[in-house]
Amino acid sequence: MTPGLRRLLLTGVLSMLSAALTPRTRPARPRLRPLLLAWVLLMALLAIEFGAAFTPLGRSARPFVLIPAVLMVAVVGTLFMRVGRGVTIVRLFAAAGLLWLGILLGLGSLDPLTRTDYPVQTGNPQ
Amino acid sequence: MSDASYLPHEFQYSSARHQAETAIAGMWLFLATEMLFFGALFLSWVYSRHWNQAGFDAGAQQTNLTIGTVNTAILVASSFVYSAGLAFIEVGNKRRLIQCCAVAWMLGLAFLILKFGVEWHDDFHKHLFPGPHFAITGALGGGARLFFIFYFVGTALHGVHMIGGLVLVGWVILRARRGEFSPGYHTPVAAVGLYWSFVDMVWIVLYPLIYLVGRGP
Amino acid sequence: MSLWLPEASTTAPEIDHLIIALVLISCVVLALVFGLMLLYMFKYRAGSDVDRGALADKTWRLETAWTVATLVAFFGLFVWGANLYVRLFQPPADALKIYIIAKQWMWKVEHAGGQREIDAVHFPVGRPIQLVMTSEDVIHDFSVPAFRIKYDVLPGRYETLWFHSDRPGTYHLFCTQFCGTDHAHMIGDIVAMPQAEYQKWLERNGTGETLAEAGKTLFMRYGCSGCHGGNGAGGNQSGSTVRAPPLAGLYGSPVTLADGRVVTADDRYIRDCILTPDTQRVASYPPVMPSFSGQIGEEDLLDIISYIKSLAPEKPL
Amino acid sequence: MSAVEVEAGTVKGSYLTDGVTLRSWLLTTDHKRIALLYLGSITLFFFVGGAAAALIRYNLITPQGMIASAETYNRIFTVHGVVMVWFFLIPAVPVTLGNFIVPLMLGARDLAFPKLNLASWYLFVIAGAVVLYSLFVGGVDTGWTFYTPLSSNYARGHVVLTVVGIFIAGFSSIATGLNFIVTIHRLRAPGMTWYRMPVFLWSLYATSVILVLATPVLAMTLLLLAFERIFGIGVFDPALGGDPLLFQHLFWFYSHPAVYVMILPGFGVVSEIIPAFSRKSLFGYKFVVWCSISIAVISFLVWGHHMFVAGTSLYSALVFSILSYMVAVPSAIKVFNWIGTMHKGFIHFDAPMLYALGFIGLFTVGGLTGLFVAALAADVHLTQTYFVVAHFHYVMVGGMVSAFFAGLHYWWPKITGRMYPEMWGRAGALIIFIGFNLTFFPQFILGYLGMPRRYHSYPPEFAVLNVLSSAGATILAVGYLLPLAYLTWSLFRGERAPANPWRATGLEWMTPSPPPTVNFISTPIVTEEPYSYPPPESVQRHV
Repeated sequence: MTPGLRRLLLTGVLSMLSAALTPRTRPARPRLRPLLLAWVLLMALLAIEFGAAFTPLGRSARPFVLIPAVLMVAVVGTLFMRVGRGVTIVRLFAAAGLLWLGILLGLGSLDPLTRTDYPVQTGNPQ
Repeated sequence: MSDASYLPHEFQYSSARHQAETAIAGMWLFLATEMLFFGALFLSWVYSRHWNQAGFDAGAQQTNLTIGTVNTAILVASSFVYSAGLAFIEVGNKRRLIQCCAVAWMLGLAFLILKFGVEWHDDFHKHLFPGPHFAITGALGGGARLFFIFYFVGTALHGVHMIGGLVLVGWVILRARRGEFSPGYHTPVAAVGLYWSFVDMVWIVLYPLIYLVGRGP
Repeated sequence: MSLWLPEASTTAPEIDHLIIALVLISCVVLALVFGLMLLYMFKYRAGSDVDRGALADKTWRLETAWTVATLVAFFGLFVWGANLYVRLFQPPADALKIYIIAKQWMWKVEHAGGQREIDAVHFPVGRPIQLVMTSEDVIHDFSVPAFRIKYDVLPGRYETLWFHSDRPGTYHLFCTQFCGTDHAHMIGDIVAMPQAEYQKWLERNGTGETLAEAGKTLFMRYGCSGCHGGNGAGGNQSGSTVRAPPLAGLYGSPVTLADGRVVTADDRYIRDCILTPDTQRVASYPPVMPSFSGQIGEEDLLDIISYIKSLAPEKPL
Repeated sequence: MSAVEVEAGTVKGSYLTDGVTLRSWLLTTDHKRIALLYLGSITLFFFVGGAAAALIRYNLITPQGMIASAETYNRIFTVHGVVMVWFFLIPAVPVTLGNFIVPLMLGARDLAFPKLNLASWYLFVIAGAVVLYSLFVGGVDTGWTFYTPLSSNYARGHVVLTVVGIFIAGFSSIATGLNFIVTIHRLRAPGMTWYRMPVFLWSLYATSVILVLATPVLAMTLLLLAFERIFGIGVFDPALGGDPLLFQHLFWFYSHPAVYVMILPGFGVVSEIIPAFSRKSLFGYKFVVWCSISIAVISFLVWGHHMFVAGTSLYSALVFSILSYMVAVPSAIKVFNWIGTMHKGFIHFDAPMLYALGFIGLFTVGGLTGLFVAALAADVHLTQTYFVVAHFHYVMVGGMVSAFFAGLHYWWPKITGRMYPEMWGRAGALIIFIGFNLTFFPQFILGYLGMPRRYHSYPPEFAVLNVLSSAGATILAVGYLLPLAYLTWSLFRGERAPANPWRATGLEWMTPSPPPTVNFISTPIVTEEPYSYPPPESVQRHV
């Protein structure tokens, strides 16, 4: 990650925090600033992904191009869908969905990733 | 939403606000089930790629990265515009709400046209549909075939969700034109917005799985 | 202490011990649960005048006690079961291999000497036997209750199971994974024989051609020898334009793959190489081998693998 | 929960009499009426599945099989599994008792989304009709587990149709679960804090978590299976590079937690009944509550124990084995707590209590035999035999169906406004307990001896135990027909029920039987812990 990108992410996180901390009064003007910020962040992350398509990465390292996608999902969730606002159970439900998704993918991949050829006799006939 | 206390609500709720918050919570829970629905598909991606890496990636290299990326940008924009519409109705700007929803709707349609009208069309043309005339043969054929199975099943299911989303956004536009939404009552706008952004999220995950992971030297 | 089921393998008593321990634990718990239930039902029935005394209002001490006790007992059971399970699926090095091919609804069995049988497995007592199993269609399951062993037989890959029996006799073989209409008829006999008898049986049923010999013919017929050389000596020796890895001495040796993994060349590896060569490519060889997936039947595959196995390195060309 | 007095007399009519047309029933959004619609539907399915079970036991009387064709037999046990699992066991308690009682217990007027609730019933009926149709046009012979590649490439029969039915039923489950979770979060009466909620609500909350988060995975799995069968996509087909074990992983990711969907509501019912008839508060309330929640979470971590001999990796088998032991701990704790509740109580032996005690006994056997199949090496011998069949029937039929009957008897006066004949109720409980043990205990031994499940015919040495099991099944059948008869009778001839015939706590007893459409005339206010039964001395005087 370039320093510029890091700064961009940092401002994103900070503004998410400030959005979550501002009191819930109805603004006289529409709250477009966080949405614009989200859009900029999303386009930046998309550009990183697009660039990654042309980066030489080993076959087993390629799934790491999913990291920007996860960040994009986080941006959409916090700034477009406003998971931080509203009643507490909204966050509970979102967290539950993520946790169970983790269980499904984590324990589900455990088998193929650790499945070995059946233990053959190591006593070599030679 | 303190002015909402006099608004009508169903008899099991104590206030309209109570009902609105509950509806939004229900939508989130529904989206949690949708996560697991697509999660199973993502696990099938893990398996198919794990057992057939070379072929799977060879299949991925046949996809159209340009259309995929443009489509991602379109969906992100659509979600952005819809969220802006929600922000407008919260301050009572009904005209902007309708405009935003209409733009979001058209962007969604543009996505579908690019995806199914152009990209799928090209894929069929290049015999990338895993049928009897599948283009990739030889040692890598099996894995490539599984890739395109994931590609077609994944994009089709996402497409079905998109169509459902377009219907919902259209419904919101119709109700907005009838002037049914106000700063005090716009639960359907918010709930549909959640769904619309979720469909966006699914695509954001599908995009690297389809176009990026298998690409590269 | 087997009820009516013979303990015909060396691991059977060990599994029975585990089961007996579980039965005993269950009996103790059941006696406790039913005993207390019946006792309270009688003692504290609504009409009884028994002195109830003061109720304990702090329950956490008791709760913690039985939670911890249950956890400890369960962990012990896990370790016991897991340890045995791991040993159950580690075949010893000197096991005699027998090949099993399952299909709807029969068991086809092949011995290294070329003897073939259906719905029966003859084997000698007194030495470990390793089964190498695959299926031609759906998932089956090779189950021998008398040996307390069982494993699914999947299409498209080899699974293995081993046992060591010291007790001559005939035992049931069941398919225990539902496999379609005649699932219940996919049964057979496991025949444990003394060494001498087994030798006689082998001679009586010999076809004159061992699996490896049959495999050699197939090695030529499928064109393997074109690249890998007449005796699997490797390509690029006798004027062949294609460079292919030598196969002599391959079996049981470590192989470095193109993606850096090091695997042992066993039955499953060789099978995968034939069917999906691109996923198993050996380092420093070009990816030119075509896939034989769907072109070689399971029985022919076993013959070819036996042939490759027989190509020991010292063998003169 | 004393703030609400029974308002009998101030209310005219009840939810049963507000509207008597068919239309008023079919378009109702009242949770109580929907519960009754569901009760009718699942009773139908219970007897369809039960008839299939009877045919299975009939066939196994002789070693060569009484039903001539193995194919017919295979179709019968598939019907039994599919109908019982998806159309009786999973919905039974949540959609009937849950639907009826949850809002009442919470002090709410309805569920959060009443229209969704009605929609879920229609989905259920459509799903059931599709499955029954597929049964009439020929059925399926894959077993309820639909393992690939048998179901995708080899089985004849109407696999896709049946799968479509189950797919639709899944959405009905999701709708119900979603409704319960949101309702319990949002519609609790004033003063009803989380720790004042009866355990039944906690159990249904835990159940709903599973329904909502596991069912979508089944939906995708079945979708892929249907594609596999129609188009041959190959995701599960080893010949095309797929992995049949992926199907098993996805299937059990749903189906193992689904086992807890079947049993958790039973825990809830029993946790209501034992205190009510022991006249004593539930022992270790918070432990029982958190056991329910931890079961809901841990049940998702153990699915691999169905695959110890299926060809998964050794490491994954070890991980899943130890996690399986973890999920057994909370279940064990609950059994101890129920018995602790009886200690120093004033125990009444009404029919609900007898069913509940039967539940504890049978569930304990089912749970203990679960330890056998969680122990890896023992599982190798016992899995896929009748041992497993007996194990899960003890949990699901012995446990869950007993609990369902316990709850049905307990809340029958509230639901219908009538009392059932007490002596018949007790007789039913006893006959079911005896018949059940006679039917399924021999199957443990059969399994240890190695008799595989899903066999149309079997070696003759298994005959004696099979005959014993079939004989027990006839007693069990009588036991299940009995409640159908006397409960139906009580609808017309039963004594009128008072608002609280059991002198039980819980808001549902604070409103008339049957309740008015709005449940409570004035919103109840909760001021006490649950199960605040009066101290024993006062009870003694009262008795």
